[in-house]
Formats: sequence, structure tokens, C-alpha cells
Amino acid sequence: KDSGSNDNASGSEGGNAGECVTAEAPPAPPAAASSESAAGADVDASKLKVGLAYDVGGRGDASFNDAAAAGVDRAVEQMGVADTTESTASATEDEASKQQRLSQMANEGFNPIIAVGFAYAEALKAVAPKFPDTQFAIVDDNSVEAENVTPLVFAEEEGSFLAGVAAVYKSENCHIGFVGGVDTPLIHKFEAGFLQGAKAASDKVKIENDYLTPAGDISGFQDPGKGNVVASAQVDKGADVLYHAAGASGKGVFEAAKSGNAKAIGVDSDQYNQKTLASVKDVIITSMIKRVDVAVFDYIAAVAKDDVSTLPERFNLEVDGVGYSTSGGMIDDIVPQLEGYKQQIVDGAITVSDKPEN
Amino acid sequence: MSTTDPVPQRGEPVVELAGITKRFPGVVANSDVNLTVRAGEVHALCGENGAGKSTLMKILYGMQQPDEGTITINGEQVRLRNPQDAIRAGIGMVHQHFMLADNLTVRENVLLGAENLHGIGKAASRRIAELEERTGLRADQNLLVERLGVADRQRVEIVKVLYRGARIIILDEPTAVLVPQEVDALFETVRDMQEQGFTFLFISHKLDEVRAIADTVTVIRRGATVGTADPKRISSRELAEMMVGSELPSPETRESTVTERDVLRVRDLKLAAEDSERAVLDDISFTVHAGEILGIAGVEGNGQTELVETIMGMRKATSGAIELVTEDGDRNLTRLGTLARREAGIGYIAEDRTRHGLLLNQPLWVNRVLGYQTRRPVAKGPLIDRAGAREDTSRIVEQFDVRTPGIEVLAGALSGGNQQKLVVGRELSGAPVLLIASHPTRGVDVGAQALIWEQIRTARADGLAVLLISADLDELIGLSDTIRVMLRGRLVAEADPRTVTPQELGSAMTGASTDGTGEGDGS
Amino acid sequence: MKSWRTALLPPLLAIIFALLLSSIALLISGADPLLAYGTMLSQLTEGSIAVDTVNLATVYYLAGLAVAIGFQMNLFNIGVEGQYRFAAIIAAIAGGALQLPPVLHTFVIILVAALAGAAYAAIPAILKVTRGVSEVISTIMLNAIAGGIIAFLVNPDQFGVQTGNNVSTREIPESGWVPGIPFGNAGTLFGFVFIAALVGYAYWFMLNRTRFGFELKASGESTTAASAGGVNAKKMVLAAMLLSGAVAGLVALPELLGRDYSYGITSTQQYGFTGIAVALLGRNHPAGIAFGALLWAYLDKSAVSLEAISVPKEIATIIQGTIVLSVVVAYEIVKRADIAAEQRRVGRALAGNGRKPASVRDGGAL
Amino acid sequence: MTNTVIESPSPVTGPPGGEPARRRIPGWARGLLWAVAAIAVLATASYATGMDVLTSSNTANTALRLALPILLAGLGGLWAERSGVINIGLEGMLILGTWGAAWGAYFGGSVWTGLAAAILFGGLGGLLHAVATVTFGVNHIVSGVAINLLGLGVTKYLASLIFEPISGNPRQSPVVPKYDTYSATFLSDWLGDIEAMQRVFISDAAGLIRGLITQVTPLAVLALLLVPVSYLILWRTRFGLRLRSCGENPVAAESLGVNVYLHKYVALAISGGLAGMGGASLVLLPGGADYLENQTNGRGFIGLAAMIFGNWRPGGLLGGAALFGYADGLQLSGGGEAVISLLYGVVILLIVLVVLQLFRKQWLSALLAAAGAGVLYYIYWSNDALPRDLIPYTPHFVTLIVLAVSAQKLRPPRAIGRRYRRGEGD
Ligand SMILES: Nc1ncnc2c1ncn2[C@@H]1O[C@H](COP(=O)(O)OP(=O)(O)OP(=O)(O)O)[C@@H](O)[C@H]1O
Ligand SMILES: Nc1ncnc2c1ncn2[C@@H]1O[C@H](COP(=O)(O)OP(=O)(O)OP(=O)(O)O)[C@@H](O)[C@H]1O
Ligand SMILES: [Mg+2]
Ligand SMILES: [Mg+2]
Repeated sequence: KDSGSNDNASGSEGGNAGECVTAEAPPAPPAAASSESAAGADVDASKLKVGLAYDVGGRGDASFNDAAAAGVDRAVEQMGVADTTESTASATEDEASKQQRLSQMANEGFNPIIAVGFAYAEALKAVAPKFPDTQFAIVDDNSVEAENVTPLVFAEEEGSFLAGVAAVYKSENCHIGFVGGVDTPLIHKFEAGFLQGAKAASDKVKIENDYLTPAGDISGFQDPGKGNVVASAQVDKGADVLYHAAGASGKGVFEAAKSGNAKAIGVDSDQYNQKTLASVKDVIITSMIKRVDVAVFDYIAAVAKDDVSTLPERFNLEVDGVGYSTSGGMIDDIVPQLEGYKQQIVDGAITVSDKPEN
Repeated sequence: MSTTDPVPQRGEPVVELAGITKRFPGVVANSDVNLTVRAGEVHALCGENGAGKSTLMKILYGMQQPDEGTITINGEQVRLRNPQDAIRAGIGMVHQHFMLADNLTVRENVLLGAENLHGIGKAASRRIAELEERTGLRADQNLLVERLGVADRQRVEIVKVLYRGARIIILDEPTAVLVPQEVDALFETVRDMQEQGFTFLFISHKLDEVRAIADTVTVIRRGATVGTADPKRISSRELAEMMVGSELPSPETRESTVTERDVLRVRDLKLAAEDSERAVLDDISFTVHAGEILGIAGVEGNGQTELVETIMGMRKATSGAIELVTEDGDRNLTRLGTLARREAGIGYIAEDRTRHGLLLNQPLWVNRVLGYQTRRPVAKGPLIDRAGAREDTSRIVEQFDVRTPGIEVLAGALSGGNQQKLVVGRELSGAPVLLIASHPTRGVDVGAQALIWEQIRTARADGLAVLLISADLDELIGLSDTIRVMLRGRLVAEADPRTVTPQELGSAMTGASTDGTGEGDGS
Repeated sequence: MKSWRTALLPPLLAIIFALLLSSIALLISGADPLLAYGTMLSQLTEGSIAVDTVNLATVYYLAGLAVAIGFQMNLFNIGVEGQYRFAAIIAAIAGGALQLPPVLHTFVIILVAALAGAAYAAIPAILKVTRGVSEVISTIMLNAIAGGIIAFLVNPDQFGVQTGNNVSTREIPESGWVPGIPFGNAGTLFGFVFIAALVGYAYWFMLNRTRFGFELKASGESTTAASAGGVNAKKMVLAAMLLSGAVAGLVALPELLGRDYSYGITSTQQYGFTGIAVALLGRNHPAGIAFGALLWAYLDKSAVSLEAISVPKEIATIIQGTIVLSVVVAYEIVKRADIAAEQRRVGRALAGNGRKPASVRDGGAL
Repeated sequence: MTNTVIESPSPVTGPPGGEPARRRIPGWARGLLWAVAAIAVLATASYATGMDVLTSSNTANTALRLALPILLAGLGGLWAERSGVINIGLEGMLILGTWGAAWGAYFGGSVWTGLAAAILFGGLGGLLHAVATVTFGVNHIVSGVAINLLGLGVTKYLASLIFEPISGNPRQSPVVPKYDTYSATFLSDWLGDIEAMQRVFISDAAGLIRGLITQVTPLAVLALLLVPVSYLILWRTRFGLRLRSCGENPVAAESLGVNVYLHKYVALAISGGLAGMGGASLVLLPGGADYLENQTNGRGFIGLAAMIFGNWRPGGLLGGAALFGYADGLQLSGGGEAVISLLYGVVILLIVLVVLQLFRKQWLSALLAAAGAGVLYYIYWSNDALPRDLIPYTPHFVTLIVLAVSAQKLRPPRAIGRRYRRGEGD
């Protein structure tokens, strides 16, 4: 029987952390109070009926759908939203079903209606003009140009940049890896930021970079087995910190990291605290957090105040729309460095590209 | 021996069927049939197609349940709910259509369902080898059944029955596909076993065979027993009259209508087996003249099927030429497809009507179109002329006495004889110059047989050339103007139908004689 | 010939049975079946559901026809899925790149789609007739590969355009669209509905009136009998597969030319598989397939409304599965009853004729 | 004129066209031959292109894991189709198996209860197929399609009913126990040494074998054992003989007292159970998912393809599953470069084919193969990476190419897909 895990990748030869790091980290700014959005503190949203249209996966997907749900839940709790409804897309439904979902909510008087996922972009383009008095928001897309549509987009690349930095700092072999779920522009942002961050911290780091499935084949987000194989291969090649943007397939990445004595970085939410990942949480050193919940909450608050123009154009590091988690305490030692890079990005000293080079 | 039951005394009744009635939707297959079979006898059953012989036997074998009536075996009344019951009662059946799984070995086919008797190991092999010896089967037990010829398949069927320790053996039309010598060998085996106390129920349409082997004959007509007779004291003609209430026809041709005009010329035809150099057809040359019926005799599997299919263009000849002479002059068919050959004026009665002749799930009139889909009156340009097809089908039904309630009936719902009449009618409708008739009356009862022969003869008188292949040597001798014998893919001998006997022909077909039937072969 | 009873009774029985079964499932999960069905029914008149149902059914209808053509020839074309997606991307790229006058533009796009579908179907067809590769395996493989080809072609490095986080082909100019019929608030009916109906009619005509259709059916029923009748089985395999592919090529067009105007990574998949179910439900008959497509589309559409009353929408999938199974079982039972009746009829007719024993004189023997 | 009567005339022992029975190599030896040939080709390619990953133990290990669900689904297909029933409902049974595995493992607390529940659930799917096809004579494909739909619908429904309250997610089960892995340490180390020596062929073979004996789960061993076990049962026992006879000629079987319905029912229950096991292998292996909606992702269909690929024989389908798993594992762990070097292997294969066909004087197919080899070699030579969108489909391409190259002499059971009714035979 194999004992718990293999110990061939033991870290003794890697020397102490930081050997990989070649660039000096920018100085950390003085600790600022975390801007946990205070927007809703005294807003009354009791007149609002919020509709939530999920993408495939829906509530409970431990990913962005779930985060959106959390945002609404908090709005109900703190601002007293009157009523909510939700509905989830199925993997094989046609465009008209998405339109139907949105129209149905609008007809039933829900306002605002939040569409979760860029897959709703086309549907929203068709539906929004028909309901000029209803406010819509769409997560992860800013291509819909309509008066009553508010885009809620994120600077995933900025958060991923910090993940790249953390990976370099925590890598013993100076070799890290990225596993993308599906080869789409959205995931490219994660990849691009991660790569740029890693290279900013070290000019000798080796980076493995793989996708599970090409664009259009969403099984890449649902196949932990494949994630495991790809991540194991990366570990075998020497990578010892893996960052994934692969939805449910990420579980396989964590397991590969665990059995290969490597570390991993989660995505979207604080995966260290996720129930379904309890068995592998000790390898999750941090997660790149995308605050869909904050964005949704802020959006509802803004609608309640009847002024959506106050919302940021992009939820980025500056507004804490993206960030990183420290649960588990495994990156406590490098928080100053990360804060330093963060400040540089916020200040504009570093611009993070949302497209991978080449 | 495998059976430990007391062997009933010779002459005692072993099977008594009393008042058996079996109804199928719309048909009464058996009505109040009574039959007594005595130990050690060969009891023949005769009757027209669809008279209910097979049904009766299936009832005895437990495959069908009678609606009324009782079955008594060895003096004990039994209920046979399934073949297993019948096997236990010592009954075995060789079916009209082989009940063999082609993709299994001889051994597996024999063992199937009887694994408990001798296990599936060495003991079983020994027992099978013993039975193979007794029945004259000389095939390796591990050979796939699909590699066997018909005679050997028949033997496998008998081995199967014996292996189960049957003492009462039903043979349903076992001789339909055998040549006389094979029939003789089969009868030899039957007689041997009869000596040892086996009882046989024997079904055949060939009345002389019945007279040759049977001790008793029971005639069934339209599901009911007509009577029982001693075949030694009754002539074939009388027997036939019992069966159909009428005279026995014979396939004789008298005045020759052969002309000098060539219709089909086949020269040096050669066909190699798939994936090998071995020739299935070698050096075949012959000519069929207008008004001539050229008969090809041969044991099944010697290349007749391939010859026909090569002439029809369903197989591609390796070398050689096929020419058809029509009113428009010579046409070289060698490179044409099947449809073009049909259009050139060939009619084709395939040997297996259900596989090659008919679409069983289509109405009769759709079947009329098959093979003629480019020609009037069933087609107009790229469209099918449905009215024309229906009309012409009605004509065939009328003219060829196809017994059917209508032309919208599915072809599969007709009895075999009526299906065959439809096929013959269709193939004679396109004003063909050449008719290729493979076993045109196989499994068809005497009445339908006579009709088909008559139609062929009439067409011949009008100048039709016919290439006739048949396993029924009486038919072959009676109809043909010339007979050629085919052996191992070659035409080895020629015989004159006016003088040759079936036995001589049979010898030539098996390669046993090089004399008597004309030029010999070299093998 | 066939009475309305034979044609309509089985599906009705099946639907009732499926509803009963689903009710049990609903009750277990604590939902009220009547409310659920009521909601599904009432949806029909609300918003654009009715029109959407017809629109979606158009897509399913084409997919069903494509599958049915293969079935006629005993070919199991699982590959409609890959063929329609391949054709969709090619047609979308071509349509977006071309500048042509209105009707011609549309026509060219349809032609390209049909050709592309046929071309993709040609691969399994050729593999089958030349190498004997089972079309079941090859089309399963090609379905997957089509996904890769689409990802490759739709990549902005090749022919794609990125809008937001989505990538798709360039939008087809208006001259290439098939205008729909607006019903105001009730939505817009795809103009392609009529083209699909035309295709359905052509399918029926081809199968029942033409020599080609006859040969196809004959070859499908019995390769051996057909080849003895001069029908080349290999040619028919090729023809059936190409034709099936060509119709499959049209599957995505109602949406592409009537609503989306571009094809991308979020475009719907799986229509090909639905087509199999729809074809089977419609028993390969053009009218039957239309019925199956409408039913299927309706169930899909009404499923969306179930969530509003917090009923698990998987119920719709369960209903669909149950219907497929119970429809065929019901057909089977009715068919058996019919065959028995037919046999009785034949038997009576023969008895009426006086099934006299064959006589030699009947045959007019010498 | 003489009347010669011949005692036992049976001049022909086979239909024309049938070859004089060629001497056949036993099945296991042919399998071994194929395996050696495959390793030889891979070793050459690996040596020539310098890509060790082609024959590394890691690749073999991954291949085995990826092949498992396919293998089990394929075996399920084998049992069903040998009894004469087409089973395209494998996908649905696989899905039922995934749900059952998670349910059994979570509530039973052990992987074995999970496996048992998976087999049970898959088996239920198989039985449903039996009721439809055997009892009601429904077209086998229709029933299969329906079962795929029902498998999906029912598991989704059950998951939202039972898993959601625990996992908070209707599409996922809570964490369930996983199988432990075992390694044959001594052997594995020894093979590891050989693998490291980098000797052509020997090291390659060592690498591949080593991958198969390290970190093995009991489920994998069980699945692999089921291949010979299936063979033995189907071809060497009376039950198997009866079952196969139902697929070849049910009427004949019936006439010999075989209960055809019963055998088909049993075969389909086993078929579903095996497919269910395939589902379990997605859920219960370390590194795998727990129950996750849509996780089977068409593997049932691939299993069916593997079975047809293997000509309805256990050894052949093992080959098909292995080929697919290998190509998939290679593409996932080695990426584009590895696939390129696999291309090199295919070129070698094609060249062998060209020589063989020239030898057999099959000019046309030799020419085609040569052209194919040329094209592939050009791709190999002119690229160092293939379009990355196509790489994930390497196993599909490989399967197609191998099928097109190897002459297809498929031999489905004779009565497959046909409706059979008791007492309707002639
Ligand atoms: N399974 C069945 N279902 C319905 N009718 C049947 C069935 N089997 C036989 N019949 C009917 O019973 C009649 C008797 O058939 P049977 O096969 O016993 O005839 P037969 O005497 O053996 O004829 P043949 O000489 O052609 O073999 C047939 O004409 C047919 O109408
Ligand atoms: N399995 C069956 N199901 C329904 N009807 C059958 C079946 N078998 C036979 N029949 C009926 O039997 C009749 C044909 O019987 P059968 O096959 O015995 O004819 P036949 O004259 O004996 O032909 P042949 O001698 O060529 O077998 C048809 O009318 C058909 O309706
Ligand atoms: Mg009969
Ligand atoms: Mg009979």
C-alpha cells in the first residue's frame, strides 16, 4: 500500500524560499483598513425584488454563481430586499431559453435582474430594450450597450498577478504551473496575470501552462480527473506551486498537488474554506478571490439608491473587487511583498495585461 | 448408452397425438389431428405447403402449445411446455430451417443446452466424436459451423439430437437441400439407427423418398389428417392425390424449341475468392440459345451461386467475358452493374427469395418495383409510377395465381409458394431475353411447382433463353434442353436430359464418376 | 390504411404514462404535480413561449430529419451532432465574409452549410465503404473532433472576433439573414420554419415518390435483395450519409440566420443527439418527426418555467426519457394488436376465397 | 450406364470463398504480439524524437486510469451485445453508476459500499433496457437513447434531492471515501532502474510496465481482471455459451431449451452493472471527482466504440480502451510535443503497412498508406506544435487512424439488434 503520498518531490533540495525570487518586492504600504464594502450599511432596499439568472452550475457551484448568490443573500440580510427569485441555465439550452428566463423575471416584476456569466450577453442585448424600466446587470461582460444594463466586470488579471507573485515566493524548485479549465478569453486573463506576476518576481522561474479543453467544450470545468492528470504531469516535471482556473476540475489539481507534495492556489472564492475541498485544504496556500458577491451587493445597493453610476467601471484591486485570501496562514510571511505589488498595481506603476503574451 | 429408460417394444405406440388443434390468428394450422407413431418405425408426414406439418411437429417438440388435444409419449400423457420438456421425454427435432449458430463451433452448437449431460470438457468431446463417427460427420469439432456445407450441417443437426439422447427423432424436410447420394447416405444412417430402436418422424415433399424410407405415411391436408397408408402399397401418384386431391405433375419438356440464336455467351469466366488466389469459378464457358433451357447441376457450394451472381453483376469477375445478344445487337456485360444488366434484358429468380428476391416488410406492389425501378410501367423518369406498379402487380397476382387478399399485403405475409409465384411473375414481366432461375421451385408445393414450370415453359416457347440451376434433379432433367455439371467451380461434364438418370447425374456432381455422362473432368 | 387510432393513441397513452410517472417523482420531492403541470401548460400562452417552441422545434425537426435519413438506410448517424456544428461554423464564417445581394447571400450560406455538413459526413461514409469502419465509432470520434475544429476556427487568430469574454465568428450582414415573422410581444417566428417544412416535404417526396428513395429504402431494408435488384449498397451508403450530412448542415441555420447571426463558443450544442430522440419518436416519418420535435421543444421550454415555482427542472428530462420509452412501448403494443388483426383479416379473406387445395389444373400443367 | 452410389459424399466442407481453415495463433499470443509491436513502435518513436514521455511510467499510469471507465463501459457493451442487445444506453448507466457510487460510499462509509451501489444502479439501468427491448420488443437504439436521458434526469433529480442538503450543491456530492493505492515496490524500483538506463525498447517496456504496477487501486485490478474473467465466462462456461447463442441465433437456442429471455435479462443486468462500475471508477479513484453532474462526458459512447473496435471480444476491447486511454494520457500530460512524436509513431506504422501491402500486391491501399505517411511526416517535420485546440482530440484521431489502417473484419453477433419473440421462429 502506498503511504499517504509519495515523497519523491520532497522539498529539501530546493533550498529556502525566496531563492527563486530575483526582483525586489516593492515596499508595502501602511496597512489600510480593508474596504469591505460599507455601501449597504444604511441603505433600504425593501422595495426591490431581485432576480438572479445563473449560468450553468447555479447556486452551490462553489464558484462565481455561488458568489453572486452570496451577494444577494447579504443584500437580503442587510438591506432588507423584499423578494428574490433565481433560475439556472442548463448546459444544452438554446439562446431563447436565456432570453425567456430574463423576460420571465422582468414580467414578474423583478427589478433589478442580475445575469451571472457572459453567456447572457446576447440574451441581454435582446431583452433589455424591451424592459426599459427594469435594471439589469451582467457579470463578466461589458459588451452590452444599453441604458439599463450595468456591467459587473473584474480585473481577474490583477488578482492573478498577485497569485503569480505568491507562487514564485512559495516555490522551492522555482517552477510553477497554471491549469486553465477551458481555453477562453476569460481564463486567458487569469493566465496572463499569473504569468506576468511570476515573471515580475523572478526572471528565472519556469512555468508550466496547460488547458484542459478548447473553447466551447465546457467539460474542462467539470472534469477533476483530467485536471488531476494534467496537474500531476506538471508536478512530475518539477512544478511545485500550481494555480488553477478550472472550476470544478480544480479539485483534481489540488489532489495532484497533495499527492505530489506540492502546493496550490485556489480561485474565485476562498477555496481553503470550501466544504467539498476539506480533504485537500492543507495544500491551498491562498486563493485568488474574485468578489462577485461584493459586486452584486454593491450593485443592489446602488440600485436601491437609484444611482448605478457610482459603481466602479471594473472591480479591480483598487476597489477590492479582486484580491487574495490568507486563510490557513500559509502566506502570512509574504503578505508585505504582496501588498507592495498590489500598491504598485493600484497606483498604476504596474499595468497588468489581460492577454497572455504570444 | 445415454438413455436408461426401458426401450419400448418394437411396434408399440410411442407417440400418440390425439385431437390436436392449433389456431393462429386467422389460420387453423392443425384441426383435430390424430397421429400414432410406433416404436422403431419411420413415420412419414406428407402434405402441401402450409398444411400444418411443421406446426404439428413443433407442438410435439414443445415449441408451440396446442389449443386442444393431448400428447401421449410411451403410454404416458404429458404436457410439453417447452423444448426442454420434449428433450426430457426423449424427443429430438431437426428443423426445416437449420437451427445452427453460424458463428459458434460444431462442438458449441451440439453442447448448447445440453451441457449438463457430459459437462463441457473432455467427456463431451469424446461423446461428440463418437456421434460424429456414427453419422458420418467428418468435420473438426472446433470448426465454425459457417464453414460447413449443407450436408454436414444436416449431420450436425442430427448429432445434436442424438447427443441429447433422443429416441424419437423428427426430421422436418431434411432432404430438401441434399443430392441423391447424400439422401442415400442419410437414409443409410436412418436405417441403421432404426435397427437400434430409434423412431423417426419424417417430413418430405418428395414422394419417392417417402416411399423409399417410410414404414407408414400420414397425409395432412389443410391442417387435418386425411389418412394413413402403407407407402409400399401406394404409388407416388396416389399419394399426391391424397395430398392435393389431384394428379401429380411432372416437369417434362417434350418438343424442343431450341434455336440457333445465341443469347448469352460466357467465355473463360474466372472468379477469385475474396482475399485469396483460389478460384471459385474457373474457366467457365457456355452459351445459352434462344428457346433453350440450360440446366446446371451441382452439389450446393460448388460455385453455382457465384456463377449466377457473377452473371448478374453482383460479383466482379476476375477475368473472362459475359455477352448478351439482344435485338440491339451484342452487349458486353462484363463491366456493367446489376441494374444495367437487368435493363439489358435479364430476369433473375434468386435462389433465396427472402434474402435476394423480396422486401418482406413492403407491400406486394413495392416488391414489383424492385429490379425494375428504371422501367415502365413501374417508373416514370426518376419517379416511381405507383399507379402503374399497382396495376401491373394485380396483373401478376391474377396471371400467376398468387393467393393473397390484396396487393397492399406485406410480402412477408405470403406463404413461401405464393412469394415465389410473385417473384417469377415479376421476373417474367420485363420482357426478358434471358431468365436466370435459381432453384425456382424450392420448398414450393406441387401445385405451385406446376404453375411455375408451366410459365417458364411458355416463355421458352416464345424464345426466352433460360439458365436453370436446381438441386431438384427431376426438375432439372425434366425442364432442361441441355445439362452441364458443375464441380469445384468448373463445368466438368455435359449430360443429355433425355437419357440421363438422377443417379448418374448425382455421381457426376460429386465427382465420383468420369464415365457415362459425357466428357469427364480431369480431377 | 392506418387509422387515427393507430397513429395517435400510442403517443397519447405514452404522454399520460410519462406524466403519471413524473407525478410520483414530483410528489416524492414534495412538489405539487398539478401546479407543476399547470405552470407548464399556462406557459404556452405567455410571452414568447409559443413562438420559441416552434422556433426550437424547427431546429429539432431538421436534426430529426437528418438522423432519419440515415435510419432509412440502416445507418446510425450519431454524427449529426458534429456535422451540424461543423457546418454552422463554416457557414457562419463564409456568411460573415461574403458581401452579396440579399436573397443570393442567404442562398449561398444555406448551400455552404449543406455542403459543409455533407463534407463532414463524407469522412465516416468513405471510411465505411472503403475500409469497413463502423459509422458508429467514426461519428462518435468526429463529433468530438468537430469541437476542436470549431475552437480552432473561432479563435481570434483565425476567423473569430472577441466581444467581451465571448468569441464568435464575425456577424453575418443583414443581406444574409432569413427574415422572421414578428408577432409583437409574442416573439418572432423564424423564417426558416418554412424552409424546414420544405425540407420535410422534400424528404417525404424523395422517400415515397422517387426512384432514389425507393432504392434507399430497399437497401436499408435488405441490402441483399436490393443488390439483386440492381441497387449498389455502397453507393447508397455514401448517398444516404451525404444527404444526412447535408440536412444536418442546416440544423444550426434557423438560429444563425434568424437570431444570432454569428456562431461562437457559447452556441448551443447537443441538437444532434436530440435529433436522434426526435427521429425515433417520430418513427422516421416526416409528420411524426414534426410532432416529436414540437413535443420535445415544448418540454424544453416549459422546463425553464418550473424553477419559478421551485420544482426541479430535471423533471422535464425525466418526462422526456419516459415519453421516448413509453411511446415506443405503446406503439409496439398497438402494432402487435394490428398485426394480429391483419392476420385475422388475411385469414378471413383466404377462407372467403375458398382456400382450395392446389390443383394441377390450376397451374395448367400439360 | 452405371449407378454409382457413393457412401458418404461430402465433397465440400466449406462454402466457396471461405478459405481453407488457416492455422490460427491463439488469442493470448496474438494479444502479446500486438503489445510487443506497439511497444516497438513507441520505443522507436520515443528514441527517434527524444520524447521519453511516450513510454514513461507516468504515461502508462495515467493511461490506465483514463482507460478504466472506458474499459468497464466497453465490457458492459460486450455482455449486452453478445446476448444480442445493442446497448447505446451505456452512457446513462455510467451516469447512474457515478451517482450510486457517491451515494453508497457516502452513506455506507466505504468505497466498497460505493462500488456495490454503483453496480446496483447501473444494473437497474440495464434491467430497464431489458424490460424495454426483451419484453416489449422496443427498438434497441430507442431504448438506449431513452435510458441515456433517464440516467441523466434521474441522477440530477436524486442529487438535488439527496446531495444538495449535505453538499450545498445540487450538482455535486459531498466528499466520499476514495480507494487506497498500492505499489509493487521492489519490482517497481527495479523497473525504475531499467527505465532510467535509457536502453531502447527495454527501458521503454520497463517504463510502461512500471506505470502499470505503481499506485494501483483495487478497482483497477478488478477491472483488468474482469477482462479475462469475461472471456472465461462467455467462452468457457455453459452459461456463456448459452448467452452467446442468444446473440447468434436465439431461435436455435430456444429450440434447444435455452431460456432466451432470462439470459438476455441476466446479460443486460451484468452489462449495466459493469457500466455502473465504470461510473464508480470516475468517483472513487483518488484524484477523481466525487459525484459531479456531467462528469461522464461521453465516456459511455467511447466505451461502445472501444468494444466495436475490439470486434466484440474482451481482448480487443481492452486494446481499444488502452489505445484511447494512452493517447488521452499522453496528450494531457505531454501536451503538443508528445503528440507530435506520437505522429512519428503513426508514420512508422503506416510505412509498415505500405511494405505489407506491397508484399500482398494491394497497390492502391499501399499508395494510399504511403500518401498518408507522407502527409503525416510532413506535418511532423514542419511543426513543433500542433494547433493547440486540436491536441485534446488526439485519442479520437488516433482511434480513427488505427481503424482506417487496420483492415476491418468486424464480426458482430449475428442476431444483434433483432427483435426476438418466443415461439415466433420458423
Ligand atoms: N407462428 C405462426 N403464426 C401464425 N401462423 C402460423 C405460424 N406458424 C405457422 N402458421 C400457419 O400455420 C400453417 C401451417 O404451417 P406449417 O409451417 O405447419 O406448414 P407445413 O405443413 O410445415 O408447410 P411446409 O410444407 O411448407 O413446411 C401455415 O400456413 C401458417 O398459416
Ligand atoms: N412467425 C410468423 N408470424 C406470423 N405469421 C407467420 C409466421 N410464420 C408463418 N406465418 C404465416 O404463415 C404463412 C406462411 O407459412 P409458411 O411459412 O409455413 O408457408 P409455406 O407455404 O410453408 O412456405 P415454405 O414452404 O416456403 O416455408 C403466412 O401466411 C404467414 O402469415
Ligand atoms: Mg413452411
Ligand atoms: Mg414445414
